[in-house]
Amino acid sequence: MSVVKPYDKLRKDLSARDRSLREKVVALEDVASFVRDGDSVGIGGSTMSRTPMALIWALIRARRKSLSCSRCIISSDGDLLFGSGASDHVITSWFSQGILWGVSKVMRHHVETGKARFEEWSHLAIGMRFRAGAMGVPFMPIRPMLGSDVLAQRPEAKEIDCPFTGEKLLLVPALNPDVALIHVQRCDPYGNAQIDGLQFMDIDLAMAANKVILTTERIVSNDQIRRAPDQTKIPFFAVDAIVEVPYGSAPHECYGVYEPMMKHMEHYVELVNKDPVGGMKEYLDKYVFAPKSWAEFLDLIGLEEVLTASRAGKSIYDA
Amino acid sequence: MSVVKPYDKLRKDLSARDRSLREKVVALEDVASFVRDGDSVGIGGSTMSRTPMALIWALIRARRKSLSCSRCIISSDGDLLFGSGASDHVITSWFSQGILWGVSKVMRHHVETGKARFEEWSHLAIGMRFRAGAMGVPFMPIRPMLGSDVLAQRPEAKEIDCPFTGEKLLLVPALNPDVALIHVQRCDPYGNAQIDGLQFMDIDLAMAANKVILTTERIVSNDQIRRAPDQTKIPFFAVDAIVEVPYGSAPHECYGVYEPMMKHMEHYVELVNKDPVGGMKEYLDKYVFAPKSWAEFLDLIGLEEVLTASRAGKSIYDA
Amino acid sequence: MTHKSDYTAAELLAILSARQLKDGMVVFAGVGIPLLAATLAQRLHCPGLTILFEGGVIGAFVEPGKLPPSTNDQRCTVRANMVLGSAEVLLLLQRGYVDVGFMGGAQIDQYGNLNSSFIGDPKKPKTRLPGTGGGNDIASLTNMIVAMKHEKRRFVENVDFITSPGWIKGNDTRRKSGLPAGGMFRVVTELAVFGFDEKTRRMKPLALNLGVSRAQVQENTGFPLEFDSDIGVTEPPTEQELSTLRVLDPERLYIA
Amino acid sequence: MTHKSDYTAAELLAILSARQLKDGMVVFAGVGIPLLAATLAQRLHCPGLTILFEGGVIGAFVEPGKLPPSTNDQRCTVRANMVLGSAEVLLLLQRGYVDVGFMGGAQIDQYGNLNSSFIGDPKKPKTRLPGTGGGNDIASLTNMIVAMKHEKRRFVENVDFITSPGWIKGNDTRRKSGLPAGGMFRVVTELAVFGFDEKTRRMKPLALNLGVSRAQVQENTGFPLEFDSDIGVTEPPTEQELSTLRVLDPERLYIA
Repeated sequence: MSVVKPYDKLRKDLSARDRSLREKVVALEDVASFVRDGDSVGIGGSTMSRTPMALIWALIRARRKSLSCSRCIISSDGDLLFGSGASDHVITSWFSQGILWGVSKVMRHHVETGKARFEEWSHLAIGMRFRAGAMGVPFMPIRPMLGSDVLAQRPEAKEIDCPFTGEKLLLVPALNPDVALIHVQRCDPYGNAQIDGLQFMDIDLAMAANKVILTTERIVSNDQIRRAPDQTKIPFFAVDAIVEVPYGSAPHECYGVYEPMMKHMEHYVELVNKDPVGGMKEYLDKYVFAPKSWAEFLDLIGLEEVLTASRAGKSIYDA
Repeated sequence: MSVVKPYDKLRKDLSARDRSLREKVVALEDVASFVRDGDSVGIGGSTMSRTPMALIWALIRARRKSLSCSRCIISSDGDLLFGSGASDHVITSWFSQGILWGVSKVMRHHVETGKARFEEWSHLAIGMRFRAGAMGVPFMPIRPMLGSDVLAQRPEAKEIDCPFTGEKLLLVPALNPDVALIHVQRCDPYGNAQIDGLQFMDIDLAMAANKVILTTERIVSNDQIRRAPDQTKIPFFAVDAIVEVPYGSAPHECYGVYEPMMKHMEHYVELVNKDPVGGMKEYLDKYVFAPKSWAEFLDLIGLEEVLTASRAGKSIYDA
Repeated sequence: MTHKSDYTAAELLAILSARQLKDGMVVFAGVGIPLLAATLAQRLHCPGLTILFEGGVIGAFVEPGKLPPSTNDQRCTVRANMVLGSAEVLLLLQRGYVDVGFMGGAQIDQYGNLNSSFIGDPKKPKTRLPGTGGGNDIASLTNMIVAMKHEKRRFVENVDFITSPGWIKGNDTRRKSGLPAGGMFRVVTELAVFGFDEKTRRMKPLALNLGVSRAQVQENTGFPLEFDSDIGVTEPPTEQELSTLRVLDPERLYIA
Repeated sequence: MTHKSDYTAAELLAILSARQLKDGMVVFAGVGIPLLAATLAQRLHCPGLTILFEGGVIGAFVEPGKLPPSTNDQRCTVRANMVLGSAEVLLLLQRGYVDVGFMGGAQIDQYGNLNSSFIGDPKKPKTRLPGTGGGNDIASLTNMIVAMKHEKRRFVENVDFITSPGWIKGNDTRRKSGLPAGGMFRVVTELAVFGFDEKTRRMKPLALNLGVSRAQVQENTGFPLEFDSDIGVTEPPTEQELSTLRVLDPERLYIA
């Protein structure tokens, strides 16, 4: 079976969405109702940057399972998704906790024991899969992956001879996730979202998905959005739910707002790499299931670390 | 012969360009030396917006000829290119002076007498041709044009059955112009360019072309660019020459700076539509060849009209 | 109640087309009557209408008396939610985010195909017209409403050249050409409002405008029309519709 | 003159790789030694070096003591000329705007192919590694410099898995695979600097580092090397190179 949604189905699914100008603000505990077990879930940001951590945290707390998750580069969020059982399939170009800590023992444990799949594509291939999905076409042509064993593992892609030049090319299939999870610096109650700095693949991901859940550092008025419409990166009609979650990427970073909370990250890595099962359970129990709210989770990270990360995050504008 | 540059050639041409960080500011009278007779020339902006008019004016004054010009939607700039003999081939989706004035008599005269070719593609097709060129791939897949007589006229495009879904799709060939002419609100002396408001297809065009000439309302410091790097739309290494030309889109508009100079446009349209040959000659003699400088041309448009257009242009930020 | 002499044909066109739009819709509007009618709808029954323009605009509110000379001008961006590239805004159609495409037309045929490219043989045209612009893209990718003047030379059996595809040759020829989504939905003229037969995809009058006879419609149409026996009559423009419209276009650029 | 005991292997790697870069170049740098070496070059002989990062950055100047933990972090954007999408920055490689791709490597073979995906059989791997990231894209699309530790288990005859292609199986196999542009250009290790034979595309020592013998290089390499009889010796790090490097990485994140 092709991994690509036929155009008829793609259009039918989209036309069934309520794309009207309406307020969509919900509470963090409500977002799990937008995601079903087994859904394909696209994750915004990259590595430790603008990761929609609060959304992933909320899905794990709601005991979602069998999610097929795609992200350009996945880090400790991928660990948590595998370790909690929320996901058993990750589509990405790179999967570890971060370059500083070597190979993730959590990823290794799940993949090497066959509990979960890590489906590898080149970074550009992931981008072009989202882009094809965003554009409403079944594929995009690229050149990377040709000649490599990365391609040998990916029967989903098709090698062709270019009908114009005769050159070899690779067609990568469109990826249209059921749901996209994206964290932004600000958006209005309708979902018009502005993203400062690094965009990663979030715009294509948002347009490709059949449902978009946004967390935002803050909700601003529609008037503020309309004052600088060329700063809007995701249009409201692509968005289905919005949650205002300050520090919604913690312990990862959010451009111009906070840097990663490295002490917490190091604590996390030490815990899970020592024991990818028991350490993970300990982390999840303490930091995901026990807190009553996201604010309580932040409190467990610790005020001092949150403030340090905030000061460093804003320093980007000093240089 | 395929209209698509083979990848080898595309890469070789690009690697021969000096992409180093260097100042590239030249005078308006020097830009013609960057364009050879017979070149394919991509034109930025759309219709009456951010048209690189000063550059076109300079090329006509330098008596360039046989240019093959592409633009998403072309208006009185297309008239001038045909009427002056600078171009005998226009690739676009729409060609007239502007919706207000019906069908351009200049375009009609040149096309209907066979003096020049107007090669029609859908608007999206033009965009995807530039995009393929910008991405370094030989084609992009689209759905429009299928089933229409626009496609029947375009053997350069190829209809295929999608290898993933079996659906009919159209592959439009990459367009990599020899030169792109683009007008922006500001850039630094290296060519890092910021474009406010409507972007049209200028980013793809710039990345697709083998040479980019920018005019800019003003040159700013590299420091200013580096303060907001997420506002840069064209990177310096894609740019080959820069001219500071305030009102460089006159009598067309430049977003946030001035609206079109409609009295001059009406004067122009009346002149050339009454007599597409004699009226054009009269216009060119008076407004293109006679002035000693772009400032003198602006003076012929008239200070009052320029000021009116400026006031209206800035009013976009009042609403 | 207004009378026929109270409004121009263009005003009637704008108002009848505005009524086709529903609140909350996402509509891609061409310049002229479509832009005007969509803006009118926004100020009457559709405050939450999202208007897209080809230049790269989502959700603008065009200012009264400041109608843009094209849909690529900065006036189209006033109080927009988003300004983006023009390829990007066209790709929204391909992806399926748009409910309705709304355009003017120069020549249309029985299957709703539009011609804005050539009069006469394309190889040696009598008249070279300006071409498709985004018309082909919009017509290929979404449900279309067309507002146009009703003249026999404009309503022809088969257009000289299919610039923007309607139902191509009727039945399932559009889908078979590779265009499974969208299609011509409504044609609004100063004489009547038309739809298309679900099966044959031929144009079909849905309602006559006030004071217009079937014969008059048929006389001005270059192909035979089938009128239902119980065909209705459109409501004439209201005072409120007319006055709002005239505020939007005080210079009567498009409603003369 | 410095002595071998004055610097670490990682410092030597960073400095020798920095010297491969020329002023005015456009270089796509991976995290770790490449990022550090490119930043070092910028502060020494290449003030006009343009560094690209995978996260979507053109022309940054990373701040001393504020090394980013990945090339997707905001620290990569400091004083950049442009910040753009990560697919966009990778497409610059495909279009051809980039002179050199500069990466670290975990395992390399005689043809410069890199493996960062699997140790053992990919179907039942002994170790699942983190994967390609942008490595495959960079290696497929531009001229590559790799900086890596020289160990026998890392310099193998054939990698278990080609994650990032070098010259594939040598000769013209890279071009025939659909990759006519770029290819492995230099490998820099703490023992030597390597190039690739113009025809066979096998790895070839170009210069030994100070105090390193041919035998030592061969011993640490899992495939036979051919040494030119007149093979040169690299200049050891200068005091200026070392002190500048240590200012950039005061916490010795990458140079320990």
